[in-house]
Amino acid sequence: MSLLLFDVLLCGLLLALALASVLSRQLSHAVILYIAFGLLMALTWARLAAPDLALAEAAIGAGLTGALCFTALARQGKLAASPTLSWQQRCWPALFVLVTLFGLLLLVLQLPAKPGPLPALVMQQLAASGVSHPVTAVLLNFRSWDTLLELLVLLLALLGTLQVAPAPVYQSSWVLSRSWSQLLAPLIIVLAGYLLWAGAHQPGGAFQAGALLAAGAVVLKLNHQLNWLAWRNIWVRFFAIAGLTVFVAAVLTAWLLSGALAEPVWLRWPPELAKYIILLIEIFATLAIAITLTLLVVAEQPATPLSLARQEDDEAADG
Amino acid sequence: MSVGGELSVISTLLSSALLLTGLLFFIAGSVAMLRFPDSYSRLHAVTKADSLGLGSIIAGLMFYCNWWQNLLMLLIWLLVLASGTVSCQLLARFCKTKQDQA
Amino acid sequence: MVEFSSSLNLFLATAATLVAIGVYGFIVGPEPLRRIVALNIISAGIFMLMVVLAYRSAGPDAVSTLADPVLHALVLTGLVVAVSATAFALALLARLGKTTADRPEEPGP
Amino acid sequence: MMILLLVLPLAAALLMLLWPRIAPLLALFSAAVCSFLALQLLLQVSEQGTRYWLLAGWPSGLAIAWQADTLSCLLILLTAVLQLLVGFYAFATRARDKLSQGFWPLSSLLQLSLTALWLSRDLFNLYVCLELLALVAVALVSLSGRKAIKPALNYLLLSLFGSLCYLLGVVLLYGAYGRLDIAGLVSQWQPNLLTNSALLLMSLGLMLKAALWPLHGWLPAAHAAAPAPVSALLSALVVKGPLFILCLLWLQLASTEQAQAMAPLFAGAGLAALLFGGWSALRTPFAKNLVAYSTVAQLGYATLALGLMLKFDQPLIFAALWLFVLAHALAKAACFLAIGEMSGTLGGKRLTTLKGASQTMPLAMFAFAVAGGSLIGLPPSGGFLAKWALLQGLWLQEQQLFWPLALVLATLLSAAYVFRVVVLAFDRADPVAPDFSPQVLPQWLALLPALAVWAMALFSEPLLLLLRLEAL
Repeated sequence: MSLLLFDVLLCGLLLALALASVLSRQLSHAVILYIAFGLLMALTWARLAAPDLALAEAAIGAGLTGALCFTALARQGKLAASPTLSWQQRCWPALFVLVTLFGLLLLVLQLPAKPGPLPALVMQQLAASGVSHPVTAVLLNFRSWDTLLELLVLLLALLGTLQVAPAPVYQSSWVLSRSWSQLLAPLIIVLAGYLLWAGAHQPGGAFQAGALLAAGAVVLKLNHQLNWLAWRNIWVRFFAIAGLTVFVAAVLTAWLLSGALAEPVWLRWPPELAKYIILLIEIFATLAIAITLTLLVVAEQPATPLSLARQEDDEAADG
Repeated sequence: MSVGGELSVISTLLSSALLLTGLLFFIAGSVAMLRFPDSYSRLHAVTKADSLGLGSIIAGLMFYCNWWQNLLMLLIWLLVLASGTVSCQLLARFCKTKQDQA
Repeated sequence: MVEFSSSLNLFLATAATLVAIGVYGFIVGPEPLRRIVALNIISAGIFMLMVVLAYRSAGPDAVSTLADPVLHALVLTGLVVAVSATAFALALLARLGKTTADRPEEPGP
Repeated sequence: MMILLLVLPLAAALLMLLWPRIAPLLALFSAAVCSFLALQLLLQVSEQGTRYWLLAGWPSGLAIAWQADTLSCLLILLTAVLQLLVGFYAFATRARDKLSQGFWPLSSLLQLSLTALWLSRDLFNLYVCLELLALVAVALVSLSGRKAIKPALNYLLLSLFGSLCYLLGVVLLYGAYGRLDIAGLVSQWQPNLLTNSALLLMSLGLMLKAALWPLHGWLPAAHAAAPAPVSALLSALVVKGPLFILCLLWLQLASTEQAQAMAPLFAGAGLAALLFGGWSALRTPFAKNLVAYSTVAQLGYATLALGLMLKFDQPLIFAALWLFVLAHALAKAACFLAIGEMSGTLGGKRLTTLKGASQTMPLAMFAFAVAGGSLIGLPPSGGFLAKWALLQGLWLQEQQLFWPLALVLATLLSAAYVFRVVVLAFDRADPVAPDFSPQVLPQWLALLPALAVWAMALFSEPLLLLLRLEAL
């Protein structure tokens, strides 16, 4: 009974925060409420037996998205109140959404309760996958093609951001916050290493570790540390794509190794090597994710030729 | 962590009292955050009340956990304390500079 | 068992309502930043639906048997995709804000 | 071979990020090799039949499923060849158009994401491919600087909303059947409220992303704001990705009753797109917007064909659908390149800039006119081939007078907007500066796809045979 009470409270809070975030008059309130919403989501994942997601959500969903939204707010300059909408502008969408909601409720409540065939299949094949944590097995072995594409999505977001992002608004750094961020750095590295290592047999893995590292790097960078961490540095670029490179290299190597078979299978890790391959990919993916996420949050104007046209455009505007 | 059944009556009472105190501080801090007039007093309310609230909640939870978990919780509390202090100072400085500029 | 299923229905309904709230925010807006937040709320609703489905497949004693790992992996992928898209959208938005802020200073054509 | 088609563009893109200096070379090289490989694959598949893969060799359901049928192979080939052509164009005009270096890795990634999409037969993997495609497309649009930011943001937000609708549908299906591969879902498919709604949700998202009427609002602004090579890629290829998934859903997953029920909606939306898109193209004062609205109209043909296919279940109409897509891709690439070349050289975005273009830039104008001929459907172009297949398919059904009449009306409209440009171009040219010397190579490159679309008529028999082999 107490658990049910907890659930009701959690769901009520989630809904209230989401609604308040959508309806709030000031944009800054909307963002703050959304960050609180993200933290509660992480709690919800933990409640729903999804610790992997709770870790990822806390780091990515609440932390980084929040930082991103705040950066966007800061860039927008003065915090003006939102334009007020007439009741017609609010009523008709609300009516439409209520109808949609009714339909959705009808749908989700009649989803069958029986589990699909896949969880059993995962458990059955888990031994051959090279890792003992099923989520990692799905991510990096059973459906590794999804993961490769996902790393690509991340890289693409970075490429797009570097193209368009204006120069960041830096506040001057302050001794206390700088030394505190330096103090935190080793702790974060240790924790990220632990998460990465744990991913093979328990919740954790490349994304969580990468996101954590990124959070630490963002704090350091906001305090004018880690000046080498910029896209114009070729080593940074190298490590930003290292996850994908190692992934592709592993795929090709595994494919060549299995060449003895009549029909080589793509993305198939040799069972005896699977463990090491997955670990290797995860290490480099962690680095790549950390660098990419950091650069996404504190995107600086690159001095590389990546966006020559843009800079000329800006100069033309200035002149 | 469901070893609560083995606790003595006094421990249960003590831990409940601590938990309730912590909750009270949290609620007070949140209400102050919403009601107080300017940034400084809000900062003051939030950081102090929340640090104390978290501390007593952790103290209340310590009755239920083993030493390793207790150590971790203490560490978490310390981290929250320190980062709360730093960010409070940062925000206050920011407010001050803005005020001076205006 | 009754408690389990009523909890589940509660979470399912919450997920659906979150999607609806997000859709409302996306339609009504009016600022782009709020639309982006609304999109994130929709995706949170969908992910929640997935996680509840995963939890349900594990049955009432979810502590002993594991929830559907495939769905969890899909949600992880979805989370990363969502944060990437959000970051890009926010970068575009920041650029847009800068462009509109610059405009008054430009000499009119 | 299959693997190289994916690994090559990816590796090329990664190398380009490290060494931006050699980017154009790498992009062109990978596109060229991929074109060759895609041709090999098409020949192999058309001889030996469709190939299936379960990635990494895991049992079906657990693994991501791939399928290379003749249609997929044809689309892969189209993607690679257009990529190569547009790459050459971008290389030839890079000095004048100040095209950012960012174009090269993005174009390679575009090729990769499209190839992955044509192959995939797994609903969630298709979602990831869609997101990848959307991000590449938006990043490409935003290459042209400040004027493109607003359309790009709008495009991204709507596209994300579309993806989320699609994802919700996928989740509902997973909740109902517990699997994601299309083949597995087909075997358990039951028409009920749940599958109906899932299909509708997914279709809504895909229609938004494919800019099918009435969800096309974002397309003209985004496509017109992009640099010319990017517009060509977007119009020719990117909007076809969601359309392909839409066809997969309705032709493979949906049961006959569901398909029958949906048919009039698609056919109606297609017709409305044809009329509305044609009319808007006739009214807009900007050259690139005209071509973009024409994309909306031409997508109407594909939607109409999809609707009619669902209604009559006639293989010829299926062939017509994809002939439309192929012909439109080639013709539209030529149109955008030609228009981009003309407005780049003559300097101006308005349609009136093109006045007298037949004398100042005859080659580019010829390319536009030839491609326009295919858009109208003049024989013996690819557009004509598609329309003829559609009419033939309709002929085989009795009592169908309405649709042929509608097609005639749409053809008249498209003829009107193409001739609007051509008439302007044959007006007397304003005197040009004495040092006026348009580049010749880019104009030839614009002409190439236009000629290819007319050459489709030469290969009409094998093309029809390839596309009729299997209804997906």
